Amino acid sequence: MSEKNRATPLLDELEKGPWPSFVKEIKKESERPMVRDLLGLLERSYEEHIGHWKHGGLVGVMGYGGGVIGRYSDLPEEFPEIAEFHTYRVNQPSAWFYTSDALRTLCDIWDRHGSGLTNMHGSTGDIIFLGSKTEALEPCFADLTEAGFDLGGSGSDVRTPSCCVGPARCEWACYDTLEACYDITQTYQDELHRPAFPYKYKFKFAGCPNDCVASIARSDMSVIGTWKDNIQIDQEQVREYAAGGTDIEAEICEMCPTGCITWNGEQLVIDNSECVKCMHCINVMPRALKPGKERGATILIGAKAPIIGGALLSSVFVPFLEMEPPYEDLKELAEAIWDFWGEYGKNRERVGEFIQRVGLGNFLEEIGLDPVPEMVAHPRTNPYIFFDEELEEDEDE
Amino acid sequence: MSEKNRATPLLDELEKGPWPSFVKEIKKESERPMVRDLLGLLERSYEEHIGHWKHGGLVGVMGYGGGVIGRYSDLPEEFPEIAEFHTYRVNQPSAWFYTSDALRTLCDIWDRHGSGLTNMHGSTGDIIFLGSKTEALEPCFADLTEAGFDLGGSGSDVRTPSCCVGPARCEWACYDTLEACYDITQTYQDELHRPAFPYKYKFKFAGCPNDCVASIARSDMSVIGTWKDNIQIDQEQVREYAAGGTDIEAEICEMCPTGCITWNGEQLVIDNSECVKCMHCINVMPRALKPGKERGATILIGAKAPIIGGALLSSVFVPFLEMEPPYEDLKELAEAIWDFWGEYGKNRERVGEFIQRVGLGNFLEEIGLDPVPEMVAHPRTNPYIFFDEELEEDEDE
Amino acid sequence: MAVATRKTDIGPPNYKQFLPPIIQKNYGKWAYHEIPEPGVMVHVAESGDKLYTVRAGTPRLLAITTIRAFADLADRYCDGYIRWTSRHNVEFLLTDPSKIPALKKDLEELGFPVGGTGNAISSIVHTQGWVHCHSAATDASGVVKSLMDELFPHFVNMDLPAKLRVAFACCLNMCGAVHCSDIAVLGVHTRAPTIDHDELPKVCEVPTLVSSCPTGAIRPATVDGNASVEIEEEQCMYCGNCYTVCPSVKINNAETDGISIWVGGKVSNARSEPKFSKLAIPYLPNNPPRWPEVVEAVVNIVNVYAQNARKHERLGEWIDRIGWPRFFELTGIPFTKYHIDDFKHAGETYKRSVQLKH
Amino acid sequence: MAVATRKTDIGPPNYKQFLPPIIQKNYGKWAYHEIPEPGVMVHVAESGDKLYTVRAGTPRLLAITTIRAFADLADRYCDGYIRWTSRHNVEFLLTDPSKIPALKKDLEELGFPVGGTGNAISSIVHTQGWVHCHSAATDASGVVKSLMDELFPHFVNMDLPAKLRVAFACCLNMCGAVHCSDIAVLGVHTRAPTIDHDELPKVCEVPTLVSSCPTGAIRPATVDGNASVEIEEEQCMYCGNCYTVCPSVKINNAETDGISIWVGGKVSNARSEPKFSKLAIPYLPNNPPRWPEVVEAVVNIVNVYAQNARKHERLGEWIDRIGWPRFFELTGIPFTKYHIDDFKHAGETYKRSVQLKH
Ligand code: SRM
Ligand code: SRM
Ligand code: SRM
Ligand code: SRM
Ligand code: SF4
Ligand code: SF4
Ligand code: SF4
Ligand code: SF4
Ligand code: SF4
Ligand code: SF4
Ligand code: SF4
Ligand code: SF4
Repeated sequence: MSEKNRATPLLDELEKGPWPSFVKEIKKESERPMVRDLLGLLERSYEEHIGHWKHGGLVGVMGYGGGVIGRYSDLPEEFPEIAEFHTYRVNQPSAWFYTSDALRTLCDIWDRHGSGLTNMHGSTGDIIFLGSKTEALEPCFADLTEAGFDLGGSGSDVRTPSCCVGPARCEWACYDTLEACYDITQTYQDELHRPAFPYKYKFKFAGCPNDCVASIARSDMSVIGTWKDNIQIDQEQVREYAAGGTDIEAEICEMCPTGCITWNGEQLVIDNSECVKCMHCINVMPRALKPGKERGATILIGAKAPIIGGALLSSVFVPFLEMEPPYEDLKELAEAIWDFWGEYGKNRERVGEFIQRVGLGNFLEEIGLDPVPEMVAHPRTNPYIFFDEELEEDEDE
Repeated sequence: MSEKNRATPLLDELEKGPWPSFVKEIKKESERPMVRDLLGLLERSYEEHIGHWKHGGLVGVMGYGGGVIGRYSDLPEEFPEIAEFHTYRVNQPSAWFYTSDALRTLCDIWDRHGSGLTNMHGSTGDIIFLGSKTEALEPCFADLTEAGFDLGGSGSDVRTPSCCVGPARCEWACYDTLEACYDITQTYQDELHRPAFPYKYKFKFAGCPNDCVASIARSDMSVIGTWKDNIQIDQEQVREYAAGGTDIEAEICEMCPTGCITWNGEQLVIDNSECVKCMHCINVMPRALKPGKERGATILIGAKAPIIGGALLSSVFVPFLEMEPPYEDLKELAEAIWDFWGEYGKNRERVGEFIQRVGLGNFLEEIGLDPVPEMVAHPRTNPYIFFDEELEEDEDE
Repeated sequence: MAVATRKTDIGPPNYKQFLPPIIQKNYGKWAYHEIPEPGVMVHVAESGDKLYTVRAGTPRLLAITTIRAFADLADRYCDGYIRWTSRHNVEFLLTDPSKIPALKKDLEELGFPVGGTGNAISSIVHTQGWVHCHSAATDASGVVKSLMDELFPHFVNMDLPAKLRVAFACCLNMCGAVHCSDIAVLGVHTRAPTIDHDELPKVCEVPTLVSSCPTGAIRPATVDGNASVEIEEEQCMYCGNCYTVCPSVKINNAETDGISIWVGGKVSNARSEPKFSKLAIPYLPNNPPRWPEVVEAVVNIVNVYAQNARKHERLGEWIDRIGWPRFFELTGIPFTKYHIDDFKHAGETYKRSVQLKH
Repeated sequence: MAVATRKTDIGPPNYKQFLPPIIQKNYGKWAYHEIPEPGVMVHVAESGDKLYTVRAGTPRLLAITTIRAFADLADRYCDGYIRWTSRHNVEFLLTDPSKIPALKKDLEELGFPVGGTGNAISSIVHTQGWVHCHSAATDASGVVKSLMDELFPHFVNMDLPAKLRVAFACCLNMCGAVHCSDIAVLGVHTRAPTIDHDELPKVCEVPTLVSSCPTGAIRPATVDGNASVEIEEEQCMYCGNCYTVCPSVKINNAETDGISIWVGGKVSNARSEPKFSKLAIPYLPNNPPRWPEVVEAVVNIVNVYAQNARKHERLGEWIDRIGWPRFFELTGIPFTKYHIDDFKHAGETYKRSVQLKH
């Protein structure tokens, strides 16, 4: 194979239509034999309705356990240029900000060493360099690090943390997501590059409860901004929204989950003691409302995809934490969790599953966190309480 | 023991206070040696903070497997009169209606054969005759049946069905709970008296969604009245409630779970297509509102107490069933369930647990009921679908 | 006395013979009802007929002496027609409202209070306790009596935001609807059973015993040369199933048995869907004859509810609105690790959102 | 070319060097934002400074040729400052609004549509598919392209009741947030893997393979004299873990692999708590290059939602309000036994109340 122009009639169909075409993208790099083989293999999958990849053995760069995903074609004779077709996970800058120079540097490196194809970005957040031969891994890594970039996580390690755009452009950020993400990434370089956990551990930082990085669904440690005090209201602006056509009663008051907002046509009154910081009213009237001033984050633990026990959303661990550098409380919590999970977690058991296995109550006791009712949607309904020996004393205090 | 007046200083404390006293009740029958021993044993429990009963072996009446609970004291030497102290479960009439004559008949029988103590009624609904020696069981049974009473269930059988007062006194009954309860009890006399199931099977009949017999919490087959058409409104009466001080907006409109009621001070408008038949608005204004005219019941399956897998509420099987004698559809459903559960249920596995073990989808297929979305709070969230071989064909229809 | 003719499978008497004529006439044709005063209801038929019901509380455990007295009252006031409710109150069914005061007086003289209707605390559904059951971790009737003596004003008045259903069960079998009550009082064993190794081989079958344990905590073992069993204490959750099949495995424990309190359950479909009760207090000591700690705890919860809930709001609906953190704050009940579920579906009870009040 | 100096554990470059001056100045001091037209946002700082963002859709799989072109545009319009979003749209950060039309024109000429803001369908978060992953039950990029070609009007307009997040994953590993999306398109294997018994002994370790199966469906077996394995088909739920550790156990199946559709999930805490997506359609065939059945199904759900939901109501919130029976009725999707959960917490999904619309 690898001839210049293998026909790809099925893929060509996907060059049509208004949405930008990944086929066009692949073809843009098709002067490379590797990419021509990729097109061939992919056309084959389209014909046969089946993929042609095999999971990789251990490939990577010296001294690191993660950052490269090994991949092999199951048709190496036909498509020799992509018999090996690994991906690099390059750790993105916080909130995916770049300069054109930085982008060009990355492109140049990938031009030299790989397929010229990328994902901007992978679902975890990395810059994905898509398709590298084994021999190219080390030189590419040297070039990357010299240019100031490093690899992200893969395998049973800290995965590449990511964060929302936060204070860089968003008026609702309740803490500095970019700095927290950067600081945590730097602090845990060793944990990120050298898998030593029972399974992966993901951090995601969202500046407010809108959670624009889906942290509650996709991270073992979800740090979601929130506030304690009153929503800031500019009544003048509220009236302008009303004048401008916003139906405040229907769109705001009736949609507030706790029904704690009233509007008399002149004044918007929020019973902040009942507000659950859901963001809805603020989202609808950004010029009029703002989160309070006493800001921090809720720390939640344990989200994951369904394999194997079913998907989990993260659950509340610390209802409210101030988020100031150097983020000592957050790091202490993470490390306490790693110690206990690291010792007792089973192979490939995410921390969310581990907590369910050992019981949240026991888990808290082990990591030294006091139980608070904010951690549960409701207390237990079943009577299967395992009482400690010292129960009576406990109750007496 | 059994001396006339063993001192019961602790129990005597419970003769004080405004609420009727069970100690006084026990003492009312204390001319019986049996009851004096009961007082003695109970005082002992109060002193020692511990019960003094043991579970019974098999005791009962000839030809029946259920209806009697065997009970033995663990202090037979000290309290010989209650060394045996079994209970009879006498099947109550529908909705616990009696005449004074019927009550006196029951009292006379129990006067002759037992302790003279009863529970009116047991939690399942039976008349409980509390405390009988083994030798008295048969003669008491003969007297009872001659007087037109029979035993209820115990063990792995149909348990004594019960029902709310329904059409006998309640304006909201959507079907005849008393007749349904009576008919089912009579139809399944064999299943009630001769345990042949994996475990107990309870029926409870409630005339409307208020569920005044707690059927959704306590019965394997819960039959709860409901309606299909529009709530009947008497606008004149609505206005009278409003005039009389009912805050229709706050107490009715805002508390309707689907928010489908509006009130303009003159007319109450219900969007019946959104109404979930919760009863709230009707409960608050009984003179103004009534369930619709097209009435029947929702059939739910599987409630139980927590032992062993955790408590269950019943879940919807038939969203709407007409409830006319001879209740053939209901009986067909019950029998189809018994066939499948009877064959594959484990010993002491309630039908609600069995359904969870085999999967509701499979269960429905086996008993020949089509799946409908009313059966679930929501469709599955996990991707672990076991596809049948003939999947594609299914989808093609 | 003639020997009775023994019959079988006749079932209960047909209810129709027990219905008063006014009910027979208006069966299924009631128009509406009112509650003119606590414990008294009037049901008005489409025909215009009016049926008056007078409801009285009972301890459920009734002497035949009392039942005969009720029969006499029924004869005197209601042509002999009487019924019991699903919460073991007794109801007298009258057609002549002028008789109500006299009936009430007679009932109260007999010691049975009239009440339990509307937004009240009705009788406590309960179980056997030390009076009759082998697995009871506490007494039933005594706790109920102690509670109702204090809750009494809520039985004879209708001054709560909504109905408040209290239930009691003496062990985890939860005979009744404890698992779905506004307030549930539940006897709990808190330690693994102790074994009488001398007696066991004589009275129990080891295989049956081993298989009775739902958690597999019981294993055959030879003790002092006898075939007995041992219990893995870490696996035991004190259900008492083993004691049911073998009296030598003793679950009852005078020192450590006690009472737990659960809140916020309901059965009706009114407004919100039926709900399970949730743990409020994991353990209070067994303190007969008056269980002061339990009574105080329940009264406190009732009071906080009564002061804070909105009209028509059941206890569980109120908590759902204010949130569990505030429930614990308002009642002053400490939140402990025992409150956090660790059973099968535990993960489903964790708070998986940041919708919190700070 | 000089040999590069290899470093380790340096981490990503510090983001600060990539922030445009207007952001550095107003960092954390933004006052509010507006969306003057689809794909264009203006963020106004407390200082009065205004930052304009132009957002364009991409296929995520980008050639370096394209990235260089973006870099050129960034230089031309925004002093070189550019970012990507969490849904792999690219954003150009301008200070001069007069340049927006030209930038939009350049982007559209390059083939990248401006949009994805506000109540729109933004880019579909997706995964590798046949382009790179071994467990893919379908292609990712092709399905996404086919869908977005049809959903295009909802990307370049803001005409939906609320944001509508579509996600795609090619296997049950669900890389991404498929499990919490308004509409999730998920590749599914529907049959147990087949085994190449000749190859297996040569390339795989039997114990590792056996222990890879989460349901214990794989057992060691001797086949034609070789040490191989067998799979208990009744226990297999097609997760493909075995294929990950052993290429001779083939999960991919050209005939029976396909696509399922899930609806009603969300991530934000706005109004309602985050929710999982629920099964809408268990199986649609794999039909490249355009997957017409999948496209039709998704477009239908979007249309029914768009016509029926209230303003600000996410798809899952709309369904919660109208109820699942009505969702199936309005979309015409058949309800089957596959929709009924039969996994671990299945019982928690049964309808345990009579609150029904009849
Ligand atoms: C590249 C990426 C998908 C993409 O196209 O963007 C990806 C690709 C793979 N994921 Fe993933 N996952 C990727 C983000 C995710 C996410 C999303 C996230 O991180 O926010 C999830 C869901 C969240 C979570 O962690 O649960 C995710 C959940 C999984 C799982 C299931 C884990 C679980 O506990 O349920 C697996 C299975 C496994 O770990 O063996 C998995 C496994 C894999 C493997 C390594 C398959 C395998 O078993 O070898 C895939 C390699 C594909 C390839 O050919 O390169 N991937 N994976 C994403 C990483 C790019 C990046 O670094 O930026
Ligand atoms: C008498 C009664 C309590 C009462 O004081 O009212 C009662 C008493 C017993 N129940 Fe019950 N149950 C009684 C209604 C209930 C109810 C309520 C109901 O039927 O509406 C329940 C909850 C609903 C349910 O069925 O789940 C109930 C759930 C249990 C259970 C747990 C069953 C489960 O599946 O979780 C057991 C344990 C068992 O079956 O071994 C049980 C077992 C028992 C035993 C037989 C104890 C045993 O293991 O031997 C008790 C005999 C006590 C005695 O000394 O007589 N009892 N039991 C009730 C029956 C009276 C009657 O016939 O009217
Ligand atoms: C007599 C009785 C039925 C029977 O066949 O015995 C009955 C009778 C009535 N119930 Fe009930 N309910 C009876 C037990 C129940 C139960 C079961 C229980 O408590 O174990 C429930 C479910 C409780 C729960 O949800 O936990 C029950 C939930 C209701 C409701 C719904 C209350 C709510 O808002 O959740 C109503 C409606 C109302 O009162 O507004 C209701 C309404 C009524 C009405 C007004 C119906 C009518 O129009 O006649 C009756 C008088 C109510 C009253 O006492 O104020 N009845 N009612 C039961 C009396 C028990 C007692 O002695 O106190
Ligand atoms: C740029 C980005 C963050 C980033 O660091 O990259 C972002 C930026 C903004 N989000 Fe977001 N969100 C971004 C992903 C998300 C996600 C994550 C996702 O989609 O995977 C979510 C959670 C989605 C979910 O719930 O499933 C998300 C849920 C929201 C919400 C809540 C919407 C709701 O009602 O549920 C708002 C508020 C609103 O729009 O009213 C919001 C609002 C905003 C605002 C208005 C914040 C602001 O004041 O600047 C930003 C522009 C929104 C817009 O596009 O209309 N953002 N936003 C992400 C753009 C993705 C894209 O290219 O389309
Ligand atoms: S999560 Fe909140 S702070 Fe972060 S970008 Fe979204 S809306 Fe802004
Ligand atoms: S943030 Fe949410 S809960 Fe708080 S007032 Fe606004 S809409 Fe209500
Ligand atoms: S369940 Fe309904 S019909 Fe039966 S008594 Fe209660 S309110 Fe009346
Ligand atoms: S019965 Fe319930 S759902 Fe129906 S209108 Fe009345 S309050 Fe609303
Ligand atoms: S709750 Fe337990 S102790 Fe009480 S009667 Fe029922 S089985 Fe016996
Ligand atoms: S009390 Fe229950 S869990 Fe404990 S050993 Fe006995 S049967 Fe097993
Ligand atoms: S979803 Fe599955 S097939 Fe797709 S990239 Fe992730 S692991 Fe691979
Ligand atoms: S596909 Fe998954 S469940 Fe099936 S055999 Fe392989 S590992 Fe086991």
